[in-house]
Amino acid sequence: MESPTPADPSELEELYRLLAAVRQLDTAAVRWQRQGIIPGYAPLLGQEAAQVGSGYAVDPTRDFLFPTYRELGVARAVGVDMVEYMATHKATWHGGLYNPATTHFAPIQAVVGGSVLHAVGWAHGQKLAGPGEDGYNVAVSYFGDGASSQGDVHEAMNFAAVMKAPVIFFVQNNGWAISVPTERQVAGGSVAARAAGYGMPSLSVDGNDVTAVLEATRQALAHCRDGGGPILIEARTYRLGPHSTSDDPGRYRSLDEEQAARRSDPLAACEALLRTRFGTPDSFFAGALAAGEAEAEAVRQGLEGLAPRPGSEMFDFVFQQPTPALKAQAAAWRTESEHV
Amino acid sequence: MESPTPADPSELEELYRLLAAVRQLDTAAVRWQRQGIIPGYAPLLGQEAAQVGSGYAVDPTRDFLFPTYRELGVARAVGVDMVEYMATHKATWHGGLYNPATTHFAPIQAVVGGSVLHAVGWAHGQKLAGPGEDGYNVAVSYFGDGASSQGDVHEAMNFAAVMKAPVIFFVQNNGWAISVPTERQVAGGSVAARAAGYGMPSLSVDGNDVTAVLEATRQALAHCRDGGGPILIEARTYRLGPHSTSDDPGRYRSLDEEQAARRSDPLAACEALLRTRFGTPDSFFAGALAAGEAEAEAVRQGLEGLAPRPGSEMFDFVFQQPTPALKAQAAAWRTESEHV
Amino acid sequence: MSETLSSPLSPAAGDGPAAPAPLTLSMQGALNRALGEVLEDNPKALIFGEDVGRLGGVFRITDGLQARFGAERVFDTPLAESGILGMSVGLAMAGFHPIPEVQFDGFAYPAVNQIVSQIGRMNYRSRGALPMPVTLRVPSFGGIRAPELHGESLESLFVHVPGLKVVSPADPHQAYHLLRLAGSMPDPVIFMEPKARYWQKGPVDPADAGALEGARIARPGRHLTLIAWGAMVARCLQVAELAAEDGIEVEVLDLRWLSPIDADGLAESVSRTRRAVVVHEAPRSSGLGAEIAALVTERCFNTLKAPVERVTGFDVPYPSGDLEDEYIPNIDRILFGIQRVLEHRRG
Amino acid sequence: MSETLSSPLSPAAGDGPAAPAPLTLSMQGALNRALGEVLEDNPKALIFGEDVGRLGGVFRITDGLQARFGAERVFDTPLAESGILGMSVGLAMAGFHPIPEVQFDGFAYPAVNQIVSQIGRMNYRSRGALPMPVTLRVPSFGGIRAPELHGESLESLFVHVPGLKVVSPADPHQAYHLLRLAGSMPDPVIFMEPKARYWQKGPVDPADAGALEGARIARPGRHLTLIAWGAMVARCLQVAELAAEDGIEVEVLDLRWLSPIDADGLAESVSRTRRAVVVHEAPRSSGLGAEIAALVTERCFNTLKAPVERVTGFDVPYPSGDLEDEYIPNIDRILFGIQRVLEHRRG
Ligand SMILES: Cc1ncc(C[n+]2csc(CCOP(=O)(O)OP(=O)(O)O)c2C)c(N)n1
Ligand SMILES: Cc1ncc(C[n+]2csc(CCOP(=O)(O)OP(=O)(O)O)c2C)c(N)n1
Ligand SMILES: [Mg+2]
Ligand SMILES: [Mg+2]
Repeated sequence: MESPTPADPSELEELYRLLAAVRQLDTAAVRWQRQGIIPGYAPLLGQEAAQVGSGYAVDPTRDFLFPTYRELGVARAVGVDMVEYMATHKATWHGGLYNPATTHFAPIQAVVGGSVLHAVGWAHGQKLAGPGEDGYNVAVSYFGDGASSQGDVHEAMNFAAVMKAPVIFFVQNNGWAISVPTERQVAGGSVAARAAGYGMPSLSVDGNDVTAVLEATRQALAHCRDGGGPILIEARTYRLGPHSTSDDPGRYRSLDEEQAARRSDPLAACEALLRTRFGTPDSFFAGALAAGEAEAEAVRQGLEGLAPRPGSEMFDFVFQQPTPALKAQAAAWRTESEHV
Repeated sequence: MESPTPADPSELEELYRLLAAVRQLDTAAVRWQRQGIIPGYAPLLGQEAAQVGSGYAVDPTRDFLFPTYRELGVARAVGVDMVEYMATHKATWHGGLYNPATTHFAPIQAVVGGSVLHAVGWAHGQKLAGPGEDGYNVAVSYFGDGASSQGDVHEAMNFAAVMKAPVIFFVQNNGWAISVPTERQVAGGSVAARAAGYGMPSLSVDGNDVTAVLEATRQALAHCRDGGGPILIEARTYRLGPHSTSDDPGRYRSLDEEQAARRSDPLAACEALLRTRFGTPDSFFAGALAAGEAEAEAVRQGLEGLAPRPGSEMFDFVFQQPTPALKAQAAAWRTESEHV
Repeated sequence: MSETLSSPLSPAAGDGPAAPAPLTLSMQGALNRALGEVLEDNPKALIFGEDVGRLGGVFRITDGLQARFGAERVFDTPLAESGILGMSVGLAMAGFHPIPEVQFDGFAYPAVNQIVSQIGRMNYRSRGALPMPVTLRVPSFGGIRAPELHGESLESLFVHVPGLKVVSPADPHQAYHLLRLAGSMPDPVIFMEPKARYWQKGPVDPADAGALEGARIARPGRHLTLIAWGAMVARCLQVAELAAEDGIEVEVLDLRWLSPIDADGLAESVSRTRRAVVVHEAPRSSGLGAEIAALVTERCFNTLKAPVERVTGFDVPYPSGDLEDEYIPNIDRILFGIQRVLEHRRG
Repeated sequence: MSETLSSPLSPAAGDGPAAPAPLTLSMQGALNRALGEVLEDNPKALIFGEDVGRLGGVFRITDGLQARFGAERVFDTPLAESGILGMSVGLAMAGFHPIPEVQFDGFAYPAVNQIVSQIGRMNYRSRGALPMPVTLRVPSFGGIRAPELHGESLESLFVHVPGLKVVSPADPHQAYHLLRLAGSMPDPVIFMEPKARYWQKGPVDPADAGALEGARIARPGRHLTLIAWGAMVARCLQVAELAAEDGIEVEVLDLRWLSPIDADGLAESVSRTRRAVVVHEAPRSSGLGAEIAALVTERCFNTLKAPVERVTGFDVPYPSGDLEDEYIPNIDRILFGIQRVLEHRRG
């Protein structure tokens, strides 16, 4: 897909501000891990445009997003509280502390490919409920090139296509699944190429171009809202950082490769577009980055203030209707561990 | 694919004899179930050409076949003992009594899609072992349109294509998975269309034309032997009988549909070809059918003589190296159930 | 005549609607009826799975429901169990009450990831924001001479998974009421149907469920408690009948809820009888019998006259039809177990 | 000097090859060494899984092995656990000895179908014609503040599956020898590595395995048997140390083989100590502790002074890092368990 050039700068500026905030939050999170504030983190460096561009297109008051463990950029774009989001990386609560029912952002998912079928199920639910005035609500399922190998992802695509469920399969092909490059992972070389086999349309897009991603996502949303069924977007991008803060990419890829990839930095691309098309001044970019830095600092403070959840919550949230057996275990835990 | 016309009748006559034997065995098995000789059976009526044509092409001294529960025709074509094969349907032993290591015909598989990955693993083993003088040994994985929905089948295709494993995915698209028609099962309408997404070639073939199936399978074998990696064949056919002897197709499809499908009977097609191309006389067909009938009768006798396996075999085959705990359980079983 | 004494079955009693008369139904019929009522009561309830629509399921448990409720509420899925269960998660997130079917026990294995990692955990993960009212029906256990992997007993696996509730009915009346209850619960319930009992008929009183929590004394007795669930309850009742001829009064406890287990009910019975035998089809090692033996021993150690005996399947794959009577606990083996417990002498 | 007295470590002793000296290794190092030797000994042995090749695995257990043995014998697969295990079946059928890795415990769930229905059953199904020498390595259990589903304890599930053997080492020496053994066995073995212990160092004597069958007395004692496996063994040894200060001599039994369980070894120990506590990380209900409690009680009923106590994880999903010390049995909770057993009075 071609990157369209927007008519006025306001939307592009907003996108840049989002990209800058995400860049600052993401790089700060890596720092926080080094500083011992959080035990681990999965950086999205290089994938900002894919995440911001798609997240920005979605309407979280009606659509529902299903992230992996690397979607801080999407979460930020749809307004999830960043301290509540980062709580999962602080090891406070698996999945995060934000409310997925109200944010329409599903809990952070640790199982690769684990939530793709959930998106299909939710989307089928919208189909059953019927379209609103402006068409169907849409599920957006995020996953990676590695995840595309999982059986669940195939089952999800086939179910969705058979049932014509309004779901966008949004693949960030970032070149790597930990140490395994896409060419050893995705037979045929492209996840988008799989779509045709299900009779499903697909869009392949430069994932480092935020306007291209935005435009593709808008097209896909329109397709789904209209009852056209599922659609797949493959955003080609690159994971510039390590897989996670405990990974060592030097073991499996060269600095040359990384350096080459750095040349297509999504922020730089957006900056260049703003400058050439609208003559946006230096001060705007400095301001956006500074705002992002300030935001990151506020999140750091929030995280440092985040107390461990009480142990009793281990028991409280297992069921809607707790069982006597679990209540007894909670009581035993209280006696032996809390000494009360 | 076009059906090629063979130059001399001998191969086609052999194929017809196989088709006739399979038809007789298969229809007899349904009878045996009604007579209480076997508790259940999954008829292949209508799929004889797909099974005989593919099985006939394979070299079971070097290749390896991975069946489902409906591959009597393949088993017969590669020389598996029919009593040992039917033993699974007599509830004597899950998987059959034949030796899969020597026949190169894997145990009958009750899990839909369960053995597709096994074929890929075996094929990868051939890749590791290196090609023989005449290229690689080939795995042939049989499965149905319904099975194509399983995650394992996707994982298998992707693994095979990434590793360039010499495996043929042989899909019998017989229109139905129990009560679910292909169009509600296979999004996009064709399993063969999936292959391109893995960068894998595929052949779509009239599964009721035994020479077409034979030719396609030979092409696929050549492709695999040459190191071309995996390939998919979709044989379009129709399950004329019920899903199994306990199924009632009247609940989900019309007699009209069945009758229409009956017009492309694989035996009739082969017979017509022999008659028009080679002027094969009535006596040949009658003889082939009679031979099949005699064979079925011999199998019936074999099955009726098949005694239950001793209960001790429950314990004997769990491990290569039995455990003390299991030996103790076997001893307890002997005391309490055999009263010895 | 005082109101409290009037028969609840008499249409004249009270001024509520006429109570339906007790019925005679097979378990298949009872389950089918319960599902129809669950769908009637809750417009958000959906039934789906392989062949549950037009065919009505290979066991006909959903027979007629698609015709009655439409193909949006009762529908066939493609053939993929992980897909069916994964889709249930999303439907629950969208406010539906999914009632998926897995066609046979052994085909729950491909769905274990979605069941364990997702269905059992989503309410917890989301801190209660995303409840998982998923009622998973699994035709379970052996005894019907079926092909391989059509006779599995998965209760030990399910019971060990946090966030799941597990129940198994023993007769049509229980089946009807337990399924109606499970189908209205806000938590995931694995509903294990003893397929060997689908066609056995029995009385069903739709108007009088009786208590549905915990275990149920299926037959009272003084000398020993025989603990079972699913298809083994009927067999244990036969055994109790035989034992009674020898003057041994066996109490048969139908566990019903496998998770959470009714530890109080178990302890109450065994503290009276002082002896227990647990019977199940699943392999012995790490089977649910172990948990029950441990629970009973923890609670009744000082009164127990003998260790809790386990009469179970062996640690072997569920065998082919010809051997299944050798594998499933039969009357002889249960009687041997009872004998061992009765003859145990404290050292 | 008589030959029998000569030190096995002295290169002069005997005329066999020089015995290697005892080493100090982390469990990671010990496992890595064992794998190298398994690959050297058996040209049919293959290592594969996610990131096990160039990266050497996320825990570096396969570090350097691809460089040493080539990318045909040590290779990365696409990201699909069912694929990895299903492929193992076919490789075994082709005469190889697959040693797949599942990257973390929780990602064995997607492979359960292939493990249970295929790997555990193929030898049986084929009547011994298709052995399944698959050594499945699973970094297991919790304790490292990892993300969700990276701290699961699946032993109860595996032990209940016919056709599988299950083992878990507690220290580097055990890890080295048990993996060498498992990697040479003709049956499927699930090898559960306690990831919390990967970086703890300890002595490894390559020349002297000691007995590798059954359980192992990690510390002898008279008053009570503490039964554990994996990472819990080290914790139990700490507890025994503390208890000794109060004059309580705790015997610590490292179970090692979870399937088959060494029932004789368990009974031998408990018949001496007359009291037992079993400790595990997995949830309590239907955990392996239940099987052990049942086994011990069956064998030692008349000598037991108290019911076998279970100190386990709770029936809740394995929690996030901040709460894992509340979930995993800690020293206090184990001491409470010991106290309960010691204070139990026969009624
Ligand atoms: C089912 C499962 N298997 C393995 C893992 C371990 N793991 C976590 S991330 C990852 C790689 C995922 O690659 P990809 O899908 O491309 O996403 P990316 O990390 O590149 O964003 C692996 C193997 C997991 N979390 N879940
Ligand atoms: C994993 C699994 N799920 C469900 C079943 C039950 N089942 C047996 S055959 C079948 C339909 C298979 O359809 P298809 O793959 O098209 O093969 P066909 O029966 O048409 O030959 C089903 C659902 C099974 N055996 N295994
Ligand atoms: Mg990736
Ligand atoms: Mg079919």
